[in-house]
Formats: sequence, structure tokens, C-alpha cells
Amino acid sequence: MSVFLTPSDRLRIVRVEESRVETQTARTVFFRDEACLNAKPGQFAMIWAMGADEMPMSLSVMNDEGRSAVTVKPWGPGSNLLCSLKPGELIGVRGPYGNNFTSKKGSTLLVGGGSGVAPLIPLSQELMRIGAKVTLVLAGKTSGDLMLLGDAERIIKPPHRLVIVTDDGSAGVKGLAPDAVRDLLSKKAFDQIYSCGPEKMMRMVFDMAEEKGIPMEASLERPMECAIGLCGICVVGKYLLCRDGPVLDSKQLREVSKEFGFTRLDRAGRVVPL
Amino acid sequence: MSVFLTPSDRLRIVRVEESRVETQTARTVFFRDEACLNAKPGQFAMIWAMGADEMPMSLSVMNDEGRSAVTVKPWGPGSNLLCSLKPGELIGVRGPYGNNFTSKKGSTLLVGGGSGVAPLIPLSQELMRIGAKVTLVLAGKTSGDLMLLGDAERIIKPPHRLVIVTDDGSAGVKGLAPDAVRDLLSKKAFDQIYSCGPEKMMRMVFDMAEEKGIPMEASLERPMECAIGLCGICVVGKYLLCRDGPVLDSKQLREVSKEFGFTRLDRAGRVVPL
Amino acid sequence: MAKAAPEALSSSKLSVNIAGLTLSAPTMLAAGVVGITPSLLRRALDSGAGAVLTKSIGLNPREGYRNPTVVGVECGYLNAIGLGNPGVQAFSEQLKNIKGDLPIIMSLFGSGPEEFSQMMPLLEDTPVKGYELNLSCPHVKGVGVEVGQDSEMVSKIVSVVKRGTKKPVFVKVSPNVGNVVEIARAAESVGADGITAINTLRAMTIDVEAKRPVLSNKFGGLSGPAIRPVAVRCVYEISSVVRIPVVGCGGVSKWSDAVEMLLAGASAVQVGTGLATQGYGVFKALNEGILRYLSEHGFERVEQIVGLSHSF
Amino acid sequence: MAKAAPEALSSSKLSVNIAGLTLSAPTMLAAGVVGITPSLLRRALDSGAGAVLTKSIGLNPREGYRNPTVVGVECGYLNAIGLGNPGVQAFSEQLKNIKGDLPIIMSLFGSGPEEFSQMMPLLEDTPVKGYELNLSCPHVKGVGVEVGQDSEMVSKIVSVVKRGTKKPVFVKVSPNVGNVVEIARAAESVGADGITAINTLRAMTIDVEAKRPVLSNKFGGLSGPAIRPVAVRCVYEISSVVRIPVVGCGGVSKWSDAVEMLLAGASAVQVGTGLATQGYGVFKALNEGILRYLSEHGFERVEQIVGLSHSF
Ligand SMILES: Cc1cc2nc3c(=O)[nH]c(=O)nc-3n(C[C@H](O)[C@H](O)[C@H](O)COP(=O)(O)OP(=O)(O)OC[C@H]3O[C@@H](n4cnc5c(N)ncnc54)[C@H](O)[C@@H]3O)c2cc1C
Ligand SMILES: Cc1cc2nc3c(=O)[nH]c(=O)nc-3n(C[C@H](O)[C@H](O)[C@H](O)COP(=O)(O)OP(=O)(O)OC[C@H]3O[C@@H](n4cnc5c(N)ncnc54)[C@H](O)[C@@H]3O)c2cc1C
Ligand SMILES: Cc1cc2nc3c(=O)[nH]c(=O)nc-3n(C[C@H](O)[C@H](O)[C@H](O)COP(=O)(O)O)c2cc1C
Ligand SMILES: Cc1cc2nc3c(=O)[nH]c(=O)nc-3n(C[C@H](O)[C@H](O)[C@H](O)COP(=O)(O)O)c2cc1C
Ligand code: FES
Ligand code: FES
Repeated sequence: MSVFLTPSDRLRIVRVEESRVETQTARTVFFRDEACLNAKPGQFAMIWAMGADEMPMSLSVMNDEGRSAVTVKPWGPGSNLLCSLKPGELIGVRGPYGNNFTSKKGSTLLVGGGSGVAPLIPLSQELMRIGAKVTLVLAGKTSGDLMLLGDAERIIKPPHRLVIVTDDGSAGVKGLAPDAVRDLLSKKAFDQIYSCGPEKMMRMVFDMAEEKGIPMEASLERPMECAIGLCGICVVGKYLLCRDGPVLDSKQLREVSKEFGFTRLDRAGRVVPL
Repeated sequence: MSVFLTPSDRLRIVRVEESRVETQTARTVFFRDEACLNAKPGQFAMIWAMGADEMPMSLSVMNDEGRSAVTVKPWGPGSNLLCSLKPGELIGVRGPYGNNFTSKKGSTLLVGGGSGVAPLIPLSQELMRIGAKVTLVLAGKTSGDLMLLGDAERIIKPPHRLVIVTDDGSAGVKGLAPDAVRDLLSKKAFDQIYSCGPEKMMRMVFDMAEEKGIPMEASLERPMECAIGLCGICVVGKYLLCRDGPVLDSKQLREVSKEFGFTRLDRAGRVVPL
Repeated sequence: MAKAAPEALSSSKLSVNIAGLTLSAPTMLAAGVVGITPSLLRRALDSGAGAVLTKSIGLNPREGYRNPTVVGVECGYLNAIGLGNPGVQAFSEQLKNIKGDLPIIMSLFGSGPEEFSQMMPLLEDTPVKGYELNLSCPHVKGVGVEVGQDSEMVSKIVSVVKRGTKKPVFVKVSPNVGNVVEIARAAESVGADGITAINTLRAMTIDVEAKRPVLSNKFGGLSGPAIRPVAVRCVYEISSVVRIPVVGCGGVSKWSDAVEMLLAGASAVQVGTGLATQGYGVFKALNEGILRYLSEHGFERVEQIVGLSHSF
Repeated sequence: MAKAAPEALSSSKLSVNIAGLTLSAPTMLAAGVVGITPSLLRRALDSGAGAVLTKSIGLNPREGYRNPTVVGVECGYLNAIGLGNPGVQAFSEQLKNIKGDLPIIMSLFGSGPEEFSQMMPLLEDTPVKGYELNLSCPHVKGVGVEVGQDSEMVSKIVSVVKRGTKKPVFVKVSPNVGNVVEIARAAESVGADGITAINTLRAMTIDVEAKRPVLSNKFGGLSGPAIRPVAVRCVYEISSVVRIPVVGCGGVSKWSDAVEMLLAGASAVQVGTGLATQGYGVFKALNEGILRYLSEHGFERVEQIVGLSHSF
């Protein structure tokens, strides 16, 4: 009889079931965790790479025959260790935490860059399930940097649309994601935009969305410590991304306009440029 | 969101709704407490008379239109205070605790002395409900010492039988409860005996029951502190009366034969005569 | 005379005066909990907190420990954030942007009298209403309870801080000491204006599957409902002997927890972990609950129940 | 060679040697919890406990406090039983009736070296296997933690007791001290054979409807899951510096709690409050759970996991 104040806060230690190669360095790490099975697109888990770090990671798979997954791009010690784990090795999981994208019918543009495509895969699936029309922009530096491409290609079939964008044109359209978005917006009417990825990219997309008057939801990233609304390090404006976010809507993005795309707190609580 | 290990252990402060006169000094104290409504005959609550003491008290009423009650005979500071409380004054309640009489069909003899009649009233009701035949011996020193007499008279109607016994014959049969029991046992076959009251009385009844081979259950009293099986003060043999009891069956009574009717621990843990 | 609106009435019932500060309600945001930017401090005030404490700020910027820094345990959380903070200069700059006259109390930590005396001049123009000295953090070397367990050291630090400011100074004490009352008395004797009791309890959890301590710092501080009985005891003991106000902190998340603290002798309560379990709405819920309790029990003002349990 | 029966196998996996005592399992009944008669001690042994502690016994008989002596709080209980006990003479008489060679450890309390030195001769023929000194009860004046928070006093008491017996002597320490490691080290330095960590935390609860402290003694000791992170921390810290075995106590009710303690550095665990929530079956459940854990993680004996978490 364990008594946790919030059951999802109980740390679970689970085995890596599979580590799927996404790019040369990035991996999608599969594991089994009851609580993550029912997470919603946009929610994240705190993943503990033992001995290195614990990090927020969007769930890229909620329930694939009982398995969940996160898609990890190595940056520092934590994500590096996570990407190097072999099946059978242990990770810690708590959560799922945070809010989720609100899925609505209509003509929908999803814009994902780098590992930011992670929550957009399950979101695409849900949107298609409820009858929305999906256009997913999947961006990366080169063809080798595109994450979750296999999943995207498998699930996004006409009339839905998958738009690949690379900086160098080694796959799909050549250019940056915002360029592709500008092009799409000029040709077609969209009812809503969802985005996750580098914040500067999302800011550019948001500015276009504002110009066109299209509602947008963006999943932001900030350093996180507690993930339960205590430490404050994940602040954007008056919002705590771990609880009020990670997904902010147009109204909120307008409120935090001075920070969105520009600044964050570092782990000492100093305001630093993004 | 309060997290108690065992919900019944949460202390509840409730108002005295009524203090019914039983004898010149004894009272039946009514109160409203959710958890006590579902107690079973034989179970007790810990009743806190604030500023004086907290005492185990058998529930004499479980659910009389949402009210429960204990029937209290004044002995020391705690029970004295309890008997003096006016409607509207506060008491503390935790529990219900302990096991209960196992009610079975058949010809049943119940023997209650003093405040020990308390659990036998709801037990009689339950026995009659399940189709047992009830003979209740209600004993006291004088007619003025009979407790819960009104309740007994109200519920025990032919073919069931109420036998009043007083030491001085001021009401019912003259004599001690065991005398009346001997008489009843000689005239009639009983399938089971239940008893609560002074332990020496119960011991005498038990010895007769053993002779006749009639299974018996007796509710014993010991000092109690924790009521949850921690302090050990309520020990009889290897049993903790607060958890394994207060009701012991014939097999258990045989096991504790050297103590039953003879000794107990005092609050210093010394073995003292009853 | 015109009748006051019900809201005004209620707020006057709830308002308390502590060490010269008048607060609209006896509920505060605890130190170190979300209070890292002006926007988050203001949000707590807008949500009903009578005052807000900042993160604990030190002389120099400091990164906290690596994650995991927080882990759930039964009836509470362990944290070892590690006093990450931007340093007194950068933080004061941030605070200067604050508009309006807000009841913000700044939490400070340091390694001893010297460090505190270096900090005080840097704080002069900061628009805060008082200071709380964190002499009680249980998991950072050389500061917190490591200086706060020695009553002589506490006297020296409080003296230095009092010399450096006219604003009220609270001392936040730790239960991880032999005698918390002695520490509180030492603080009072050199002019502390109030005592906050308590900070977290030094604690640890080891995961049996991982076979290792979970927190990267191994040791952390236990907070939440688990520690409330310890906090209530400290508040009761301290308020029995000091004359300055005591602020209760530890495991307050429901209105009855707050009332328990007030009855124990606290003039106000702080909420930390309650923010994780109840969200920012915790302040409103506590204030309303306290108000309801006052009416139901025939009291006019919060102050009437402060320390009431001592009469038994 | 004949194969051992599975049961024998398992018990040898679980058996531990602590301060010269060989126990069939690393789970013990904690001091003061039901161990007031030989019959109750034996029942705990019959239920699977590897050893049992008695009530804490003093020189003279003593009634405990008036009720309420126990009250539930979130994730735990407060108790102020008040060290009620029949005194060393009467209790020793009772113990002499015990048949068989049972792993019973007697818990003793006293006001200082003199009282302990008076008690020791009275214990000579008692069939107990060792002693545990309760220098940590948080709610009785003049004994327990009031003597156990001073490391010099602890040394004196342990010295006196060691002179009075050849049996192993454990010292039970309190978390209500500035530095628990120092106390443990003081005990070890004068020959203590083991440390038990921890006793309850000094605490209090006030009922908001009654407006008064619930325990008749006002202050009591907090036990149960709420204090486990504090206990684990103490076990870890103490076992990092002493060479004698540490017995973990505080909030153990599930097998994983016991394993957490073992990984933290405890050679065995004690169960108090777990008896209230799980009944006497707690010992069997813990033993089976530990055994399962050992097999699943490829260990042969309990001793292999003692202190394992220190390698990180
Ligand atoms: C809600 C949320 C969801 C997230 N989901 C994912 C996800 O699905 N997949 C994923 O790989 N990561 C995700 N992240 C980011 C992740 O939590 C870590 O920040 C990242 O893995 C780096 O952690 P680390 O400990 O390895 O590196 P750190 O030691 O924290 O950082 C190492 C260095 O890399 C830099 N760095 C770290 N992350 C980034 C970045 N995103 N862009 C540019 N520089 C960076 C840091 O500034 C630092 O200089 C998410 C973050 C949040 C808040
Ligand atoms: C399971 C259980 C159920 C109980 N149910 C009831 C009940 O329904 N009604 C009820 O009135 N009491 C009941 N009791 C007894 C009750 O708990 C108290 O013991 C009694 O009320 C005395 O408490 P006190 O604090 O007033 O007196 P104390 O201060 O504890 O005792 C004062 C003096 O009275 C003596 N004394 C106390 N009780 C008795 C007794 N029964 N017979 C002889 N001497 C006694 C004591 O030895 C002492 O000398 C029950 C006890 C148990 C264990
Ligand atoms: C995540 C977190 C960070 C904290 N940081 C600080 C701090 O910087 N300074 C401080 O004095 N107390 C700090 N504390 C302690 C709290 O202010 C409070 O004393 C403690 O958590 C007990 O209250 P609670 O049970 O309401 O959380 C922190 C607590 C938590 C949970
Ligand atoms: C009702 C009760 C009585 C106790 N009596 C004693 C005692 O006499 N001597 C002692 O050393 N510890 C005593 N303790 C403390 C326990 O032995 C144990 O150290 C503490 O309860 C923490 O363990 P737990 O969480 O498993 O209960 C008592 C605890 C309880 C709950
Ligand atoms: S990560 Fe701590 S408040 Fe969001
Ligand atoms: S009353 Fe404490 S064990 Fe029964």
C-alpha cells in the first residue's frame, strides 16, 4: 500500500525494449510503462538516464502494442547516454506530465523540426482519426537528420500530405521549415497550425500564423527540474511549461511574445538568449 | 486529498446528539459518524472524552436513522466525563475496530452484564434478522443498574426471550447471571452462547458451556492504548484484543484459559489480577 | 455608515499583521518554490497569496544540481534543487522591473556573516518588503542548516543582516537540529522579526530496481504532508517561547492544514509542495477555507485563532 | 551430496549474522511494538521475524501517558505511549518463563549512566541475546533522545552497559539531533556492537475541530511511511562511517521498503508501524519479498545487497 500524492509522480524503473535508429545519432527508445500508454499527444515524460541526467521527453509513441517511446537527439550527457542504451538496460520514467495539443477537425498544418517531430506523429494519428485533414511538414538539416521519417511515411497517406524539407535539399524540398510553411500558407487555407521544434523556427511560423489569423499551438522546450510546478525553472511569462504547457496556444504565445523565440532561464535562473 | 494508511484511523470530531439516561449514572451517547454506521455487532470505537481519556467502547447502536451510540458506565475520569456531556458537546471517534460476533442461525443464548449488554443489542437484532432464536439474559446489580433495558424490551418479542436477572431480585429473576444461565442450560438446548460483561461472569458461563459442549464467543475487555495492534497492552495469551478480538471463540478461550477471568496487564505492563 | 461589500469584509477578517507587514491573507508562497521570476511571484499574489517568498538567493550565481532533483515519495517529495540562483545582483535587477507595491519577501542564503554582510548593500534599492534567511537548507554544503544548526552562528548572521537593513528579517529554521527552540531564541535575541518553521528534512530514497539513490545529490529535503506533524510541533514549541511571530511551513495543502498551523501558533502559513498537488489555486482554496472556519467557529479575525491550542 | 530442501535453501539465503547473532531472516520486530509479553514476542518469531525487540524497559515500573496515546496522521502515526513498562525486575521475571533459545533483544532506557549501571546486574540471568539502548525516544523527559543527543553522554552510557554484559549492545539513535553520524560514531568508539536507526521523529498534531493537541502528552513520535526517507538517509549516512552493523528502522511495511533499507546499508530491518497496517503477516511478506528480489537480481544471500547503493 504505497501512498503517492500523485500516482504519476512515482518513479518507475523500466527496461529499454528496443532502441531504433532514427539518424546517425538519434534513437527512438521503446519501453513498457502503464501510465504512458494513456498519455495524450504533446505530453512528455521525465526520463532518467541513470548516472547522467533526467530529461523531459515528448512521447513519440504512446501505445504500440503496449510499448511507449521517446525519440532522442543527443546533446549532452543525458541524451547521449539515453541514445547509447542497449535493449535490457534500465531507465527511469515519471509522468506523463503537461498538457496536450487540442485536436480539432479541419485543415491542419503540423510543423516539426528535429526531435520536435516526436509529438506530431501521435498527434497526426489522432487528428486523422477524428477526421481532420493533415499536412505534416517534417524538417531537418539533411536527409540524414530527418527523425521518425519511417513512421511519418507509414501513417500519412493521401489525402493527407507529408512535406519533407531539408536545408540542403538532400531530401524533399530544399530550404528551412518556415520557407516551406510560407509556401503552403500562400497556396492553401489552413484552419489550425501545430508546431514543435527549434523555438526560433516556431516563432517564425507563429508570426506567419498571426498575420493570416490562423490559430496555432506550439510545444515549447525549457530546462526542467521538477516537472511538477515547483522549481519554476521552466517559466515562460507567467506560465510553467511543465504544467501549463508544454503546449501554448496563440493567446498565450502573444502574452509571452517577448520571450518566445528569444530568451529562457538557464539552470541558475539567469535570463539567457535562446 | 488526505492520505491515511487506514481510513478508519482518522480521528473524527463529532457532536453528542443525545445523551440517554440508562441508569442513574450510565448514559447512551448518540453521535453521527459515517464509519460507525457500517460497524458489525461486537466491534468497538475509540471514544475521546477530551481532556480526560480515550476509551474503547462497544457500539450499542450502529445505525439508528444515521446515528450510532455507545453505552457508558462511569468508572474513571474518561467515562465520567463522557456520561456528563450535553448534546452539542464534542467527542472524538476513531474506528470501528476489532472483530465481531459471528452470527449463526440456531438456538442462541446471549449473556450480558452491566455495560456488557451494549454489543448484544445489535447482535440480537442481527441474529433475529437471520432467523436465529434468541434468549437474552440481561443482568445487573439492581433494577436501577440494568442497561439498555428499554431497547431490549422493544426488540425482543416472543418467540424470542428476554430474561432479566438482578442480584437483589429488584427486577426479574433474583441472583447472578451465571445462576440464570445454569438454569436455562439445564432446561433447554442451545446451539451457541454469546457473552459480554464482567470477565469473571463470562468465565463462569464459559466453564458451563464447555461442560455442555456448546460453542461460545465472549467479548473481553482490556486496557487499550493504540487499538491498532501496536502497543500490546490489550494482550490476552498471544492475542491482541484490539485486533484479534475483542471477541474470542471457545478454541481461543481455551488457549488463554490461565488468563481468562484471572489476570490482565495494567498500563505499566504488569500482570495484575482482574 | 455604508455597509462594506462582503469581499472587503472577508479580506479584513483574513488580513494579518506580521512583523510590521500587513498581508491581505495569512497564506504565503514558500521560499524556493516557483518564485524565480517577477511574473511567477506576481501570479502567486494574483492567486490569493498574502505574501510571496523568492527563491533563495546567494552572493554569486549558482547552478543547481543535475537532475534528478525531485522525486516523489509516500506523502511527499524529496528535492535537491541545489540552491540554483542568478546571484543577488542579477536577481535584484530583475526585481526592480516590478511594478506596484507588492508583498515580496526575499530569501537569502550564505556561508556565514561575511557573505551576508557582502550581500546586504547590494540589496538596498530592491523593492522587497523583507528578508527571510534560509539557515535551513539540508542539502548544500557550507550553507543552510550547516550554518543554521549553531545558535552562535545564527546570532552572528542575524546581527549582520539586521545592521544592513531596516526591513523585517525572518529566520527560517530547520528541524534537523538538536533543539529548534534554542535556534529560534538565538535569532530573536539579536533582533530577528519573525521565525519561519520549517524547511525540509534531510532525507534520501534509493530505488530498489536501480539499486542507487535517485537524487543526483543523493541527499535531499523531504517536504509535503509527511512532514506536517514535525512542522506543527516546531511551530508550537517555538511560539511557546518567542514573542516574535512564527510563520508555519511544511505540508500545508488543505484549509484544515493551515488552520492546524494557526492554532499551533503560526501567524501565517507558507505553501510549497501544495503548489504541486493543488496548483496555484491552493491559495484561494486555503483562504476560503480559513474564512469558512472562522465564521463557523464564531471568530472575527484570523488573529483570534493564532496559538489557540496553547490554552490546553 | 543430498540436495537441501527448498525451504532450507531459502532460509540460508535470508539468514544474516549481526554482531555475533545469527538470525534466520533480516526482519525484526521493532522495540516497543507489541513486545510486552513473552507470548507476543514468540508470536512475532513464529510469524517469521528473525529477532524481536522488547518494549523499552526502565529501572522502575512506569505507567505510560493517559490516552490518547496514538493518533493517525497522513502516511503515519503519532504515538506517545510514554514508555509504560513493568520495570526491569518484573520484566526479567516474565522473560525467564520463556522456553527455548529465542532471538530476543531487550530494549532498555534510562536517565543516564547511573541508572543503566543499576539495571545491568538485574539482567544477568535473563535469557535475552542482546540489548538495544533506547537513547532516542522523543517524548519522555530526562530519557531517550534527551540523553541520546549528546555524544559524550552516549559514550558514557554505552561504556557502562558494555561493562555490565558480554552480550551485544545496539544503540538506537534519533533523527532529532544535529548530527546523527556523530552520535553513532561516539557509540561505536566505546564498543557498541550495532546501531539501530531510527526512532520516531518528535511531532504533534492539533485537531481543528477540537482546537487542541490530540495526544494527551501533546508531543509524540512520528512513525510509518512518512519517515522512511529520513530513516534511509540516516542508515546511509551512518553505515558510510561506522564499521559495526546498522539496523534500519522507520516506515518499513512492504518488501521494497526493506530492500531499500538493505541497499542503504542496513544489515537488517525492524518493523513497527507496519504491524498496524499489515498485521503479524508482515514478516512473512517481507521475507518472501526479499527472497524473490534476491533471486530475480541474481544474488545468493542477503548480505550481498547490504550497502550496495554506496557504490554509486
Ligand atoms: C517538454 C519537452 C519535451 C522534449 N522532448 C524532447 C524529445 O522528444 N526529444 C529530444 O531529444 N529532446 C527533447 N527535449 C529536450 C531534452 O529534454 C533535453 O533538453 C535534451 O535532451 C538535452 O539534455 P542533456 O542532458 O543531454 O543535455 P544538457 O546537458 O542539458 O545540454 C547539453 C548542451 O546542449 C544544448 N541543448 C540541449 N538541448 C538543446 C536543444 N533542443 N537545442 C539546442 N541546444 C540544446 C544545451 O544548451 C547544452 O549546451 C524536450 C524538452 C522539453 C522541455
Ligand atoms: C473492547 C472494549 C469495549 C468496551 N465497551 C464498553 C462499553 O460499551 N461501555 C463501557 O462503559 N465501558 C466499555 N469498556 C470499558 C471502557 O473502555 C473503560 O475501561 C472504562 O470506561 C473506564 O475508563 P475510564 O477512563 O473512565 O476509567 P479508568 O481511569 O481507566 O479506570 C478507573 C477505575 O475503574 C476501574 N475500572 C474501569 N473499568 C472497569 C470495569 N469494566 N470493571 C471494573 N473496574 C473497572 C479501573 O480499574 C480503575 O481502577 C470497553 C472496553 C473494551 C476493551
Ligand atoms: C522544489 C523545492 C525547492 C525549495 N527551495 C527552497 C529554497 O530555495 N529556500 C528555502 O528556504 N526553502 C526551499 N524549499 C523548502 C520550502 O520552502 C518549504 O520549507 C518546504 O518545502 C516545506 O514546505 P512544504 O511541505 O509546503 O513544501 C524548497 C522546497 C521545494 C519542494
Ligand atoms: C506504539 C509505538 C511504541 C513504541 N515504543 C518504543 C519503545 O518503547 N522503545 C523504542 O526504542 N522505540 C519505540 N517505538 C519506535 C519504534 O521502535 C520505531 O523506531 C519507530 O516506530 C519507527 O519505525 P516504524 O515506522 O516501523 O514504526 C515505538 C513506536 C510505536 C509506534
Ligand atoms: S520544471 Fe519545475 S516548475 Fe516546471
Ligand atoms: S490496544 Fe494497543 S495493541 Fe491493542
